[in-house]
Amino acid sequence: MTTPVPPPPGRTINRGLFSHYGARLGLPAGILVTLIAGALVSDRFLTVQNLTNVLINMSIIGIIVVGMTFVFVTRGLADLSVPATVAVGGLLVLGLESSIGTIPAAIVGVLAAAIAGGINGWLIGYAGLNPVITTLASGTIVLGIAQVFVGGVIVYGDNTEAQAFLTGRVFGVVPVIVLIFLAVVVIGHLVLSRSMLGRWSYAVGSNPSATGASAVPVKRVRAIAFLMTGTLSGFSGVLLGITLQTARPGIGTGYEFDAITAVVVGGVSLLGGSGTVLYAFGGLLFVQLLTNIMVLLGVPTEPQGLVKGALIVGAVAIDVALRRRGGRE
Amino acid sequence: MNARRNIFTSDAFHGLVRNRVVIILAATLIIGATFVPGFLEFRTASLGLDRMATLGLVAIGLTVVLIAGQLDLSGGAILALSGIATIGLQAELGQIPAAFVGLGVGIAAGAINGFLVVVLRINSLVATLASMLFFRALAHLITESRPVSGIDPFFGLAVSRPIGGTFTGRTLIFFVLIILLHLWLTRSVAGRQLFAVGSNPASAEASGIRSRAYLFGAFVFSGTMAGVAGVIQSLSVNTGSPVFGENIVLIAIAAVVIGGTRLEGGRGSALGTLGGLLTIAALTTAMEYQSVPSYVQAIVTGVILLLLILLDRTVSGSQRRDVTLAALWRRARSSRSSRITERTLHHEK
Amino acid sequence: MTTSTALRMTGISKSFPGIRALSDVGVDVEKGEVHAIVGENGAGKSTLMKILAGVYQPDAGTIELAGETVRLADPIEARRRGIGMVYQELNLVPDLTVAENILLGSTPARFGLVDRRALRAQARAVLDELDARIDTDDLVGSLTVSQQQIVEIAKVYAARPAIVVLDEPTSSLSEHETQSLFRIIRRMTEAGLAVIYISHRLREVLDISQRVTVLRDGRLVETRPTAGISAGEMIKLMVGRDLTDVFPKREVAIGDVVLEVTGLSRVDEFTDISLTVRAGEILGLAGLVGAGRTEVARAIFGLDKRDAGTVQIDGTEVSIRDPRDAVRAGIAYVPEDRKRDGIVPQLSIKDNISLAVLDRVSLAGWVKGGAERTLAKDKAVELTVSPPAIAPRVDTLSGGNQQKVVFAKWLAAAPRVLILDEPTRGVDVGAKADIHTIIGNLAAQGTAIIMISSELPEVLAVSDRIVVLHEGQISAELPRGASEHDVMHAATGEVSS
Amino acid sequence: MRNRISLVSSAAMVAAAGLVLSGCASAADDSNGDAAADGDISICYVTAAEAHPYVTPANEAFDEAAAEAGVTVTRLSQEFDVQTGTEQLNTCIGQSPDGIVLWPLDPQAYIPGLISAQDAGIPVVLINSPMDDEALEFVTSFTGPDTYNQGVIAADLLNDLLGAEGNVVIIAGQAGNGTTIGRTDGFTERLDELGSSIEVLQIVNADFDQQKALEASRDLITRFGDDLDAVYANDDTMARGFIDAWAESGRSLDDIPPIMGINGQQDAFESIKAGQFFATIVQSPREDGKLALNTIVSAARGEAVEARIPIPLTTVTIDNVDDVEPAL
Repeated sequence: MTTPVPPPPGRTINRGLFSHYGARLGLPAGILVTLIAGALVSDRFLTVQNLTNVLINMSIIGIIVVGMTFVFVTRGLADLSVPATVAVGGLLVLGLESSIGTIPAAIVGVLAAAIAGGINGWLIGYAGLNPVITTLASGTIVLGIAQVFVGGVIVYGDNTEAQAFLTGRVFGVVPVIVLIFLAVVVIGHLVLSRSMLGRWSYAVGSNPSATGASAVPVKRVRAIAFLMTGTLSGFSGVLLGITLQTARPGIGTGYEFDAITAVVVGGVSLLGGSGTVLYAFGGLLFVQLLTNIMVLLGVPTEPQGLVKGALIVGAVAIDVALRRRGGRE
Repeated sequence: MNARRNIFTSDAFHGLVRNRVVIILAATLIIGATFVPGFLEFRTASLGLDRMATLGLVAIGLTVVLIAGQLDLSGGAILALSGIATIGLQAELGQIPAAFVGLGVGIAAGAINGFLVVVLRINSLVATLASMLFFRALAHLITESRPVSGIDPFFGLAVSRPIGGTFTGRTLIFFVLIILLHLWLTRSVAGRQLFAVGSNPASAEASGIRSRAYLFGAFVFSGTMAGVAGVIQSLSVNTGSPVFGENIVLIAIAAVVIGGTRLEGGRGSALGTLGGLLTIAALTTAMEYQSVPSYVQAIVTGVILLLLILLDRTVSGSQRRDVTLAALWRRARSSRSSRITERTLHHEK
Repeated sequence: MTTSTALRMTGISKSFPGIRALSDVGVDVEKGEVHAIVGENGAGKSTLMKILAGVYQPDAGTIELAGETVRLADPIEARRRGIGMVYQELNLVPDLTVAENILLGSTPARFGLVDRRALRAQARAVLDELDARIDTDDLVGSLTVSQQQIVEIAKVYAARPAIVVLDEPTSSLSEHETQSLFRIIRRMTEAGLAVIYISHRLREVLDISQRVTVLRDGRLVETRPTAGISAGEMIKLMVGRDLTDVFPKREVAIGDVVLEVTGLSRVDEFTDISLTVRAGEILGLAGLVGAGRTEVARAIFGLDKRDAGTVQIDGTEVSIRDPRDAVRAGIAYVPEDRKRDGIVPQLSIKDNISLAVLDRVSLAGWVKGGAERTLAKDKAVELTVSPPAIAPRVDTLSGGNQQKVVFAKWLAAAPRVLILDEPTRGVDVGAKADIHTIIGNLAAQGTAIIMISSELPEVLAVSDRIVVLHEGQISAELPRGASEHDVMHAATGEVSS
Repeated sequence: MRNRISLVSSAAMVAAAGLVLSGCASAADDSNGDAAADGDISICYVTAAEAHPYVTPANEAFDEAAAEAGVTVTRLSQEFDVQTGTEQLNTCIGQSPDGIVLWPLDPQAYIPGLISAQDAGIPVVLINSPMDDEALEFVTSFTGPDTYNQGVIAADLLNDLLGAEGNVVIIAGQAGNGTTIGRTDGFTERLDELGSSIEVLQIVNADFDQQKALEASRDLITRFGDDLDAVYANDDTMARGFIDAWAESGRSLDDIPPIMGINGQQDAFESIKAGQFFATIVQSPREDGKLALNTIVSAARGEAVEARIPIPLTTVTIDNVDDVEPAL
């Protein structure tokens, strides 16, 4: 008889079922409602142009969201060094572009961010440090180094073809950058749901000690999660740098909170062990659609935070309530 | 393996880590004194402390929240809101009543955070991220993204001018509050029970402590402190602006953690936070005197923070020795040596 | 109704959806008496105690404290009514001092400030009353496990309870520490407290309690004075079956040496452990709690670093730095703590079973769905997991089924060497028999098995050879057929040096 | 015995930590001695940021001018955070320099600091952004563009171009920033004065940042699309954001609505030549930096200085784009 624990798990099946599906249906329903509301609000909402806009605005953050989902699933809490790794990607690709060409520069940018992510991974996975404060500290360091590298000045790109390529349209409709983003989402989803690393990530998030005792390299799995956010943020920074043809150290500010908002609204729990990349994608889409509607309604940029804050509270409160009534707190 | 054990478990090393803040602070002051002329002059110290006061007030609130095992990201947004209330309402209500309304805003915001975490049971990182976005947007909405100005710039000077050549008003307010926090954490029943709530909520509950009340109180306290910081900050510049306090919380968390408070809860001290704040203030002052670029300053602060977390981990990795100076003294006196250092039940979470 | 009765629970019934946990149970405990409650897990012990602790409300029945009928709405009410609970998982705060922990709920104070002198004095008084030599100013985090246990008891005792419930208090205590615990319990009963003692260790129950109540499947079997009753009789009452067929032993041909461990040691835990296990052989690893059996197993399996010693499989040395090396070398380890190290609650039965050998059902890093499903189905059926579905989440299963899933996980690895750590603890009688049948089959297939168990009857009945550990060293190696007395002798260290 | 060991080794570690830290703080020349001997003037410069298309060249010009004048500069960067700025102003006063140059990010917040500077007898020059009139009495001089006037010029130009009617959107700078408020109010109030029926459909804040402007412009284009008659951006960087968004939306750059920017950046000049940009107002950051430094140096030397020294603004359109130098 251990310390008082909630009632034994054998609750009635239907409640378990409801909480099992409740969380799944909530998001698509929310998105549907937003689409309908959007259409009612402005006739320009349901146009190909506008929806493509929403997808473009989502792409840069979306790539980071995929990485952040792995951090959440492995119970890594959050990666606050995202602004730094995004900046590293953006600054390096434009900084080195003239000397070694855009593609090699892009690779160097992503690699540098991957190294930063790897260091985070080592500190948190192997040394077992607290993820929040560690990524906070490493973020300030990496951002500082990135600025020292470019001498604290704005970096300008000189390859407008690359910019045209990324922002160009395939079959006249879908911008290339959106395709890249969707590809990252699909690959991310498959890795998390179908690969060994993905299965291990869920296991580590759900019960780290049992997973370790099942011959799973727990430390390595946790480290990889942070390596992924670092690499993907770097990649997103590179894409951003190329699309804008200019990069400054503060290019990634606020992206870590936007990514966390999307993952949380998507229903991926901070406690680890559950949630998928598609949930997070759904969460991001939901937030972006709402933001788009607010813009179309003329709501100024800053006050939109009211809706985002309420959205996070709503999504998590419902998830917690469902989970607790399902008896599996 | 054995070599590593005895270096890191020797009392000297433990003593060092336990009092690391004092050591890092001393090192910073030594560096500052050698490189920066007039660094140790009273005037520089008074200015450095004044700059730290607003950050310090937010850090005081965060210390309690961290010891309770939670996080509060919304301090900066609450600071902005309180400032706007304090200045914006001066015309109608007069300066003093408006300041109290500003304080009330802090308390209310803290209560909202408490409600989200304790009643809705939302994880505090996510809950205060949401409230941060919410309060910041509210600040912009109320002021339509424009700063509000007070009726009399001289009124605020009392707060930000050194009183009789010594410290400024807000530095004194900060010192009084951090000393009170120290006494509360070490001497009061509620303070000691906060450690119980932070380190083991179930055990606290089983001993008749209402953990949820403590958590709620911790967030109200943190909100109140952010409110006090907002009132004082806005009075000293006679302006309330929706963009105030944007990155104050992350620096405050760094200061509190440098001071030895752990994010996992159950451990921390007001003196540690004071040490962390003084270290950051000394660092900023020393480096600004050398017009060291802001991004290099960020690297130095980041490295120190990381060093301390790593140091703290190596110590708590092995069995946690009771290495306060008092314990060392007591142990030497009673010269009790227990060979078997059996692995304790309470591994580092 | 004599006023000397501290507690009387009559006609207590409690059922949860689908399970009838308690039906019409009556217990009474006198002041100054140690009343033991025994029974297999699932017999209703914990539910009964939770009702007493105010965690659950009974569906029917009454609770009388010192003759007065009461309703215990919640734990705090129960505590106020003088019921002290000492749980298995200690409720202590590592960063507060011993004195602060003992008086956590009721710290002496003046105007809200802690009265340190009074605090230290009161704590000292409680510790002296219990004759416990612990410094009131030490941080609890720096104490040994047994010292912490005593602080926990002092904490409950300080609240001046009328009744103290001890739940498996000796699970992590050495023999010497158990005796000092008993000394404290006797001090409490001398002070007129009523003590309810819950333990799987029948020998301890006989040693400390005056009366014992046996529960089985939620019903009261019998309450009898412990004088004159033997462990065998108690087990018979608990399980209602004959002793021998509880542990069916299958005769198996023993092959040559599969696992050889030489000179294994780890600072402060065990030193110079050398043993061999042959194919088809079941090596029993016996010893009291804290003798280091689990630590040895974890070191062999690579869960803990070892300071010295080599491990050989089929004669060739293998370097095992972590569980992955061990699994690759053909070693599997079913852990002692099922909740902590066994199951991954949020994953399905399929995912749990395939977890340790995911690479064997994957191709270039991608999991082959079909191969995984067949592996999981086969193992689930082999282990008689009921119902044999593989989709539900593991945290929706009963304790017995969860243990079978953990078993299935390790059988999926088709190990050459299988280490079992308390395989049948906390499992209902039916599942216990199934598990022993499975162990028998594995031995028959040539697997070398090491079984750690605290229940001597089980070790004696099932093992081909028994190695006994005492304080981290091998104190004896006994052949099959050795008596309980021989094992206990070796386990308490009286035989060797 | 054991305690003494721990104290000794602790002291050793302090020295080691000290050395490590000293490695980071770069050795520095000795900045200000006592009161400023004639040629040896020290200036404390609280700038807006350290990595920004306009601010960085201004800082460089400031340093170059300082080198010429043989003046030592301590530079503190606010990183666009007003709160840090007000504290840095106090730090400057603490160093009792011979003069302070402040880049105000808020029209009000620095006033108490300016009062303390005045009490300490330290001349203060505001660079680039205006502050409310109340502040001007505590300031020796304000050098830099007349942002309100820039708004007025923009209003006149667009009003003439559109024949006093049509729809306009404003892409404004950082919320609450003096320059943003000056350029936006100058524009809107001038339109009212002119009685023009140009309608401002929406004002968005893009913090003088190209990326934020790009995201905001995407939505503006979607929302208003082709009935946008003109766009007024508070600076060329944000105008660039709008142009990128326009191209990205698949529309051809030829029928992009006329865009009005400020700063006179290189890429704006090229767009004007390419006919995709209506006009910009050259406001050279180098001019800004140099003028501010020279003004504070003369103030520090006790010479009289004008209270308001604007830097010349030249409007650049397709007509004179070839014979005017881009500012940065």
